[in-house]
Amino acid sequence: MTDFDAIPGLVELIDAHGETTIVVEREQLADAAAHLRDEHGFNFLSDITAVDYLGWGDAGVSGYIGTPAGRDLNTPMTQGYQALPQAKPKRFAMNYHLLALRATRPERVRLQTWVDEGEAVATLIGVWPTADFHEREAFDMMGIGIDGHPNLKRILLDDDWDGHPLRKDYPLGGEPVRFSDAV
Amino acid sequence: MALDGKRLRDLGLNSERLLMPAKGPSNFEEEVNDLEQKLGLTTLEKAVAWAQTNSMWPDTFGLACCAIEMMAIVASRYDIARFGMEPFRGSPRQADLLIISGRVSHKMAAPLRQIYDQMLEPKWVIAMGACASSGGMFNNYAIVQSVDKIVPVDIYVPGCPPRPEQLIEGIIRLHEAVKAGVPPAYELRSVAK
Amino acid sequence: MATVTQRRVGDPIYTQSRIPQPTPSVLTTSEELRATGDIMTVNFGPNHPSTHGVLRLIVDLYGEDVTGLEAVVGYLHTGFEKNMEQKTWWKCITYPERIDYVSFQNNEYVFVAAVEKLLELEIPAKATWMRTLLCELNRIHSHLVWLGTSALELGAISMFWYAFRERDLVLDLFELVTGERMHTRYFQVGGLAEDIPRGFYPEARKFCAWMPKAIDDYETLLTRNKIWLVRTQGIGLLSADDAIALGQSGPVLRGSGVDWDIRKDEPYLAYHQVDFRVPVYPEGDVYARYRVHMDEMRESVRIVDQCLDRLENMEGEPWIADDRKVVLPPREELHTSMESLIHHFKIVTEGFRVPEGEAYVAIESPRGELGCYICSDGGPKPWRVKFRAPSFVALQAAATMMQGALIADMIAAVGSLDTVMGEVDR
Amino acid sequence: MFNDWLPFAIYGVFALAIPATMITGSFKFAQRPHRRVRARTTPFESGVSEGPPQRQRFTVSFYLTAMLFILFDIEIVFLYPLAVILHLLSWFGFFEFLAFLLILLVAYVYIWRKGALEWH
Repeated sequence: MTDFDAIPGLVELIDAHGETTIVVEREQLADAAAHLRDEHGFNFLSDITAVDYLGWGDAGVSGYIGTPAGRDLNTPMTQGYQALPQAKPKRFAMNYHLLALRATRPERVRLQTWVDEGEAVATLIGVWPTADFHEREAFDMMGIGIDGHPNLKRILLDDDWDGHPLRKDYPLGGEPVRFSDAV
Repeated sequence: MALDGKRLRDLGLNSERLLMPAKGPSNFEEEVNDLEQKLGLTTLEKAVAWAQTNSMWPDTFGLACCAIEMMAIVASRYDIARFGMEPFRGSPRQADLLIISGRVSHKMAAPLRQIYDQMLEPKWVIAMGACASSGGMFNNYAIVQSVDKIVPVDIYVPGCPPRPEQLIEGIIRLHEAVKAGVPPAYELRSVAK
Repeated sequence: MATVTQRRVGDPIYTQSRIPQPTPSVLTTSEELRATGDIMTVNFGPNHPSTHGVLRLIVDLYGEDVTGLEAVVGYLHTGFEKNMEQKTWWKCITYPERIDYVSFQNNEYVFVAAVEKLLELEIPAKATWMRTLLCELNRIHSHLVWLGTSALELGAISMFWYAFRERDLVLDLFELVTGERMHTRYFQVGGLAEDIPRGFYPEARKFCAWMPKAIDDYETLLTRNKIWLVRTQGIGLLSADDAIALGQSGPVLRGSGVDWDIRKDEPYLAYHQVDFRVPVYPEGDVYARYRVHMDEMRESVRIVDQCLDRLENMEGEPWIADDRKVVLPPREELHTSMESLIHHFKIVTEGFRVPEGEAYVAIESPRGELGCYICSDGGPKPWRVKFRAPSFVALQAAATMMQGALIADMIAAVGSLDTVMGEVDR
Repeated sequence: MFNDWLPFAIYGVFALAIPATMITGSFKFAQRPHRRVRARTTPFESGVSEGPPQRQRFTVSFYLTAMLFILFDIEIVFLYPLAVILHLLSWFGFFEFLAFLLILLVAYVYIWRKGALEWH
């Protein structure tokens, strides 16, 4: 695997399920993106995903877990086994799924940066023009500000819609249906 | 039921009346018959109703997955040209029937209502599929929970997406209701007033 | 009768990038044209026969020339991702099919693959091969719907009836295997929902024998048809590096001369054991994308044939994994083993749990790279699901293609992007 | 005198009767629209039309194409009388007709080579 140590603003490198995640500082996102594209050949931005971690791990997860390591059928089911997911540094995560689109050894990586309520992320239209619609969708659905985006307005919802639906504190909406809480 | 050697067509996916000839007329037909007695159309009105049902032109209003199955009823196997509905009109001015095929989001509600208003009367509406009829499996902030909230609907066709036969069954029932003298939905329910 | 001179096929598509400057997805009319006062702004609105879906294009026209274009989407926004966060993993599988309702099997597979990646579940061979077969059948179905509708837009109306005749044959096969024409819900996490019914193999063989002849019919109708050539060659130009910069994938990318197909370059399912060719055309216009679609249909039929060879001698093999924590135990086992009853009860009431983590899986859907990002907190419900829709990205290239296009060319170019609005608006 | 005009009179009666029945029929069977819905007065613009159509200027190229169409379309009017008595004129009429078309063809090839049919 190529070493990603020389990336400006690098916080940590995570390897899980065969995917490498590069966590960078929010301020150096644009330089990290330019660096990845020029030095490591990630010329294709396939997707920008914004994730809201409000209330992450509050529910507490009990009961047995299909952990990849031990899944011995015979161990009695441990009811009280509390496996709380790791805490996340900030509320929002912006994941940029990059692809080195080349004939020899194509490679995928996730460039991740953490954003708090009210903070904005630098636009990457200069690096990858395809980021235009993705960033507008992240702004529309999750309310994450994008600095320097030339055409930042809602893309999926009405322009006069208030609130950002994919946030965890936004209600699902729709009509209450009998027995709707047993979803 | 041995399948080998038999093509699907030979299994005969016919409508229920052919499959169960002994069953006699379904309750829908009984309703239509005694409606006809009650309303008592004059021969002129019957002629007009007959003319309307045999050339009821649908408006191309394809939204989501049901639009693909709506396109299938125009194609050769389930052809609705047999019922005089050959041309799918582009503009609502020349359309009599609005088949709302797919889920209607809040952003699409205003254009849908405008197109319905721009259709000339008499006009009918078929809510095709679960999403148009009742919001389907999308009970959330984005989807209008039933098209009934926007336009008066004549026929609700269940299914997700409904088979082409189901949609044609809905269309035939609409034709039979109009021939029996049932007025269009905007007269029954005063949404359009 | 007009001679087409300025569109020479074969020379490099265009040199420097044509992506509109301030906003890559919005083409703005130049100032002096607007000063002439002859600019007419037209709405190719949500309900337009040629957009085949609720796409709205705000077009600035100077006579017949398209000088400004902006795509407004969102008229079919359905809030899939919000709904999926409220359902258990098992119930979520029915949602992705309705996102891209023309290639429903591929969408279903991408979500199931992402969940299996987090679970690190091992799938039996029979399920892998049957999934490959159904995904390729679905590719044929999707290309047929595209061919029927985009030829209809350019005036070749009879092509609609030819294409939808074969589409019904494909749907008969889906109905035979899964009981439902579209949105089959046949894939489970771990394999297939049911075993392959008897009588499917001969029917599929008949389809594979008939389909190449049908594609020959389409080719004789269109490939050397002078009207089709004049309407599609040299129109909607997109160079290779513009396509990559704009994140295009699938037939749009392979039509611009970039040899990238996830089935070949990042093989999944059984694509590395199957022999097929990836069609690439360098012209980068609507005709090149048409040729890519046609050749891909032929290749898909060959893949379906090879899958059938393997599947026919796999009688009696398991069609779903037997990991009791995720997969429902077989019915007869419930009467005897208490363990299975607990697992069955646990899975049905609360839903199986997926270990904490996030995963991104990208597959080659008929429209391009279809990605699914899932994030789980170890609970029975997904924390976040996001679909990377190739059509959503394809619409950004519409503005780049409109440089110097007539209004009739715009219809051809937007049609060749093969956008499905359910996938664009999610 | 009267009887040789009789067929023409019958033809005239039919010619008037057909539009008359259509107009009266559409009034008689029309179901009165319940109220003048504002949307029905606005033009259909794919569902998002704001108001009555504002005046928009058309470019001159449309005018050019329209003129060319009229120019070549009216020639058909001259061919009708020819068709009626073609059997009388026989070969002479036919060649006259060909000369007439030749002149038209020259004009057509001229504007075609000039590029007037191309849109610019």
